[in-house]
Amino acid sequence: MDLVESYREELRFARKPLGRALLILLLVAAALLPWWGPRAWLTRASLVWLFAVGVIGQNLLIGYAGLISFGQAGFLAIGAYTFGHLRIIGVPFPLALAGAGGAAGLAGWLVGFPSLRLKGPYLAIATLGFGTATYQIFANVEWLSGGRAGLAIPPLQAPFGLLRDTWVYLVYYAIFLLFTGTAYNLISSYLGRAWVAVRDSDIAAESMGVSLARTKLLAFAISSFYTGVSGALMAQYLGHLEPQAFNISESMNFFVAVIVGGLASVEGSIFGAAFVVLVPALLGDLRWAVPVLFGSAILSVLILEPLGLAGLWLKTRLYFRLWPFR
Amino acid sequence: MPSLLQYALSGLSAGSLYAMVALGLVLIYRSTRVLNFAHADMATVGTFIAFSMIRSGVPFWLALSMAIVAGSAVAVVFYFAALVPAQRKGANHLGQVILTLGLALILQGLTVYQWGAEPDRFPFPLSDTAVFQVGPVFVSELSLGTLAAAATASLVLYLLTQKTRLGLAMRATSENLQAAQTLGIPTRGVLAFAWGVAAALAVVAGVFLAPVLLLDPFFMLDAMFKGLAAAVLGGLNSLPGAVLGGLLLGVAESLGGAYVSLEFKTSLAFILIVAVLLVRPEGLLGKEFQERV
Amino acid sequence: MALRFLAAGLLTLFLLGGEARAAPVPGVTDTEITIGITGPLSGPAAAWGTIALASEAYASYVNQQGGVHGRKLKLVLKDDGYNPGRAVANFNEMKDQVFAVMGTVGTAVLNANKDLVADAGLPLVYPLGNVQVFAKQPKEKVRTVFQAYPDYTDETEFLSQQAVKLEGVKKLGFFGQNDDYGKGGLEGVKKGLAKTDAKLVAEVFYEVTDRELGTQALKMKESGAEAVILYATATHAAGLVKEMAKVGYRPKLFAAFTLYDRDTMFRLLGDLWEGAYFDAAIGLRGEPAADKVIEIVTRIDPKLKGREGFCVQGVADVMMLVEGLKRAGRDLTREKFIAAMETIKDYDGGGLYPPFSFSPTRHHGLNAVRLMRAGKATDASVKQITPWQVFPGHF
Amino acid sequence: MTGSPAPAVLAVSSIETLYLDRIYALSGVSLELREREIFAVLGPNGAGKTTLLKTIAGLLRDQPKKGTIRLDGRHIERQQPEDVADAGVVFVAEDRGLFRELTVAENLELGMWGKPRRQAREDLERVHDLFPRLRERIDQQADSLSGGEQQMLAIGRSLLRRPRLLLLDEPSLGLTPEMSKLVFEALVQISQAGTTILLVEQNARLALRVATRAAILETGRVVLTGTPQELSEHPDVRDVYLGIGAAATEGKSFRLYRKRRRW
Amino acid sequence: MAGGVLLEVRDLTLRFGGITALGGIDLSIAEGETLAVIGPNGSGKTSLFNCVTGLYRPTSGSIALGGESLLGLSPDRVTARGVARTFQNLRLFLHMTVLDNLMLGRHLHFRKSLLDAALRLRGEELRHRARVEEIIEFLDLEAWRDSRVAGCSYGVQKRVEMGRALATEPRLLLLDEPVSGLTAEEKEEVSYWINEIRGRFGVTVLLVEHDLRVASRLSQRMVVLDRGLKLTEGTPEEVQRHPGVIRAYLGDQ
Repeated sequence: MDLVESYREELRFARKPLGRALLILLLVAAALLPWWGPRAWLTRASLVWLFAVGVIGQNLLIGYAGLISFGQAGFLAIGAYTFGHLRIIGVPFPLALAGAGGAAGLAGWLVGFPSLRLKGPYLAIATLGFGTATYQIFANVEWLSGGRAGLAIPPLQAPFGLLRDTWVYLVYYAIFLLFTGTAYNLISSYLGRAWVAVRDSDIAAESMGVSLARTKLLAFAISSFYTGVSGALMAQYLGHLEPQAFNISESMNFFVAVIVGGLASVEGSIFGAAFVVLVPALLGDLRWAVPVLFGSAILSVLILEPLGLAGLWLKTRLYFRLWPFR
Repeated sequence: MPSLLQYALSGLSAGSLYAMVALGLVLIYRSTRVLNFAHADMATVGTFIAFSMIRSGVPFWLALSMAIVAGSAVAVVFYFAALVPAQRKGANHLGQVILTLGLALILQGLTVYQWGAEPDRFPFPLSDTAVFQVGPVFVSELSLGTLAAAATASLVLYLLTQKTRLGLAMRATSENLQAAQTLGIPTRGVLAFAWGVAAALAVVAGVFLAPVLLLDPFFMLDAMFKGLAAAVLGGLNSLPGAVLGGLLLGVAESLGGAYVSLEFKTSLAFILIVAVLLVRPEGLLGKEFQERV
Repeated sequence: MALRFLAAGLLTLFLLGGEARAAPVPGVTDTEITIGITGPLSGPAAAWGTIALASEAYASYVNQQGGVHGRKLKLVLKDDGYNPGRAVANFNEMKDQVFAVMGTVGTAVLNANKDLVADAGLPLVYPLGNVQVFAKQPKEKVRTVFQAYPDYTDETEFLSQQAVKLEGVKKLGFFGQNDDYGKGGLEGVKKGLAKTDAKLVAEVFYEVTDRELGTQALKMKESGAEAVILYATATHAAGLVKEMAKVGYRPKLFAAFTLYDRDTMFRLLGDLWEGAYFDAAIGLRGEPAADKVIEIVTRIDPKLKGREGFCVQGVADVMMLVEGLKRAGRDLTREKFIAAMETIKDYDGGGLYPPFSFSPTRHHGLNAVRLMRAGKATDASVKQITPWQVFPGHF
Repeated sequence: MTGSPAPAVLAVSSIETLYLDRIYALSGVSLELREREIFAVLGPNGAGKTTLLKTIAGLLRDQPKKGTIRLDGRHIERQQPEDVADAGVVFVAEDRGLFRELTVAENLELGMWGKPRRQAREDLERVHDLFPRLRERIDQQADSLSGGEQQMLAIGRSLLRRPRLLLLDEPSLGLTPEMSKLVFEALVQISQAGTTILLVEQNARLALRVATRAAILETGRVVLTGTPQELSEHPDVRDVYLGIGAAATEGKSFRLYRKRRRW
Repeated sequence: MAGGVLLEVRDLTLRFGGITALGGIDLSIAEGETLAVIGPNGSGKTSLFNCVTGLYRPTSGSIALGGESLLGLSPDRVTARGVARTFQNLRLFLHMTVLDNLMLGRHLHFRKSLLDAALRLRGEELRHRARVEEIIEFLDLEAWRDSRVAGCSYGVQKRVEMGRALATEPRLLLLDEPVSGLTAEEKEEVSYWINEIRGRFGVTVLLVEHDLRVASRLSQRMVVLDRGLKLTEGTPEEVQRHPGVIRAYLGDQ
């Protein structure tokens, strides 16, 4: 039994000392992956981090605010291209990243307006339209997409004599931590509460003084900020941008990650991102079977555990907490 | 003017393809509130089965019937093996949608494994290139056939859902599952039937689309998204809406591509849809049940 | 507090002592040479995956013949689903574990990996994608790349001029994919027509995801083009031709080398394909050199039957690689391999492609097409119209 | 009370129903209903009354966790709702479970699912005689009916299944007093015609007026069973459910109740 | 009765298609008063609430709070003006804890700073937490503070709903059937609290109730609605003597 002595203490991030120690250990271990893990997997791990940022963003929208978007690829593209252009004119990495997030966030805020009127599948189609339109704009407007040759993005230079892979990993990991931490903070704030309220009963939320417009638009803006940053990281990762990289199947990947990981769960989003990145890679040698196994994995996860991987994780945690007595 | 007519007609023939896809999607949405992302892949599997049989000398109509049976079997198996257990575990609508996405991936993988990814031509009794010339306008045999097939499918579905006891049970089950259960209506069977019919519709759509779009494991993807958009445009729970939405979408796309911008024709169609939805959030003919305060 | 110190200590330790790297020659043992391929084995571009499968089959044929200098070829196939992001991860995993990478598919994949290839000193043999990706790189960054693909612009320049020359076309239409590939083609058409009195009357593009091409066909018809250049995948080109026929419009057809597979095109279009001109960059089924290798790979992997067009490409990749390995000798390193590749001169793979040559200043060893014309649908016959047109290499 | 007890139509014996595998909604409830009885279950909200009905109707998957439910001696616990319905149990939910988008006729038609045509037509006549209002509204959408008419439709529809046992959840909810009276009079007729009724009701006064026996359910347990007469005279029932006990003082002073243990 | 008119409703009419839900209702509440609106189901009580709180847009008529019109305001703006409500069939946020539900009632008064939220600066949170604790103590909810609302009993949920409305610090509190579905004992408790709210928080209460006994004991004045029209108005005693009321409403007794 742990006693909470003050309300301030209750608001802390990880309250129990043991939990905090384990968390730090895990975080440090992940940070040191370049020094103990197989080198070949480093880029794949970076891909997980950059995906996780986007999936968390998507989950804030679907899982917390209860709004659906099939247009994530559009925000991804806006983030990636903004980042690319900023980097090319010499803007430093962090600022370019913020610019990418900002541009995507602005787009998200605008796309949010239909969400004030549309629900469920109808909203999904409207956002799908946004994704398609964004794709077509980048595919057809040459000064945006860099024309035939595409947009080449200057690579990150590694300091302190680190290998570039290592440096990219560390930078991506740090950004991932920043955004994950922020997501935890947001969902435990007044805003997170308002999102859940709007999701559970928008009429009641409105009657309690929550502005639906403001809350939903913020959800879209923040979610697309995350997605935009994820797109920027993707751009840096690829070093080269072409509109084809942001088609509808990219949106679907995010969607699957959210559901497989678990709705309304930040840690679930991380599992989900790892799932969509790592499972196809692990199954890589099976070739034709990749989609089949990927699909079966989705089916079995959902049939066995509708709360997604996060639900599985929760059960495991519960099991170990009660372990000697069970 | 003749070219406007020709564009409109070309749009109608594309629209009737979208309408066929939309009908199946609407049927499933109406009865289970699930958007079926595996629709295209069920259609693809069925079409390939028909294709293989025709290739090995089976007459067209027999092959089509067998493919419909096979497609329905896939859907019914999926309903009992995946959806029912997931519902038992308390999966929400979104989870069920993702289940269909999982099925889509599995079917896609199996199709590529079995038939390869290279395109092929689908033998069809109606020719796509034999054309009738009416004044300045050309119509192909197949376009007429597709229009007729879409009209027939929607009529049959309309009669099924509005005029038969089974259709009544389908509507009842979709509206209030628990009440239907307590009245002794075999809801599992009814829903499985709905999935089967939707899959049959998907296969028919696939077989009509294949000669136009050429057959490969991904030939339905675009049509699937357009069909989905058409269904939403018409109202996701309205069968006539699906047909109307499909035709409108096809014509809008064609005219937009012809007179505004070919590069942005899909975007133009979506802008139209969003505009319609902002005025009528449940689609043109849709009617979502209102929540009461 | 203590934890923090510990972490800091560990970090310094790792920074000083870590990052050890080993492996004398990646992917080479006494008995094996490991070669990597990343390609679209799944997803909508999976048809291209056949190339990798054919390469695999031909490699096992090479092994049946005793391998190269006593070593067997071992091909590692990785799926990227045509997605450059996944290809980057695949390249990263392979770069220290395989000797060389070959036969990748897609310009985007090349663009995303070009720096990685240069930095890792990883030999990249016969990648299938736009030549300009490497042509625009500084010389020292393409040292390990050996390409033999035709340049899109050179090809369409030739193709459009042939249209004017052979058929007296005055109005030409262009149908292309809305990306680097199609736009590269368009550039060449414009260049080619500038030297003639014919005009380009239509530029019609499609998205890869489009399947319904009625509007495109009507646009083309309205322009009144007498001939259409097809710069598209087989599916889209066939779709357009069918839709054009549907509105009673049958212009002359001039197709890119990606449509060279006579079986596919006749299968998709039947008699609509009769009389179409098309480029070919390597041997076709029906020619002795091609028939020979097709027989070999379909015997090893029967699933490849019916996909002969891509098989030839897959074999061509392996042949080029094996020629380099043979010349490098038993004592194999990447440097030696690169040096050996640069000595290849006038090699024609037993007639599978025109003679090509690499040198320290020329890594785009082959840039050639020839014009063919489709004959009757009943026997899928074709005939050669022009001899090989060899353009200068781009890097 | 009758001299020789008729055989039990429904025998519920010590059932336990759990929510989320750990919260007890019913802990050891036993009931016995005899032929043509109207049995009323009273109790506060959250006591488990609706859960009891749903458990019997098979609507809660894999529930009850323990205990047995028998209809005419046949076990019906832990079965599919369709099978329970086939066995002769019909449940009319608190929301009445109408298909609001369908017409009255279509709703009734669905009640005859799987029944022989002839028999169904006779039954339909009988339902129309019992609730003449339904005949007037036959082609209207169920959604457009008033609350009372909806309740009549729900009960009428369930009668077409010729139920052995009718489960009613809050039939008077949202009905005007006149309507409630009409509905409850119909219930008496139905039971006299041979159907046993298990009734959950908030309005204790109304329920006790028509019931042959009644039970009080609190926090998942039956705390009192008896005839309406016995219950009406029980001081706690008078106090809490009928609001006519000593505690329900008139005037404008309020007492804040502290929980006390009763029964 | 203390104070001037707080809520003034004039000639309020609401039509859906051809159905008239409210036909020209007039009513006014003085500051500090408790007014009960009674009537059978479908008489337009809840429609009246929905019009006042901005969920429905009335066809015609006026609604003013303290002299300022509420017409055309969205529900959250109406709440910001000082009108809070409960719902007849409880609309709690079932996946949140009791505490979070009440904190959401404070949403209106939060100084909303995204930066604070993102950086986990929780000064505001603590400040409002103090106010919420007062309500928790008042409504005896200590034991359920951290329970999910979905798992609480109906009686507790009713209290949370009331507490949440109270947390918005309303000038006017609209209670939609606060005692429906409760036992006689719980009814007494809730009645006690409603009475206390007026005393302790100085809130004016507008009450919709089915239960005539509770309504007449809680309110100073009553308005009777029947099929969207005002049947009568007056003190509880006057209303109970009105023949129309006896016929339409008390037919049972």
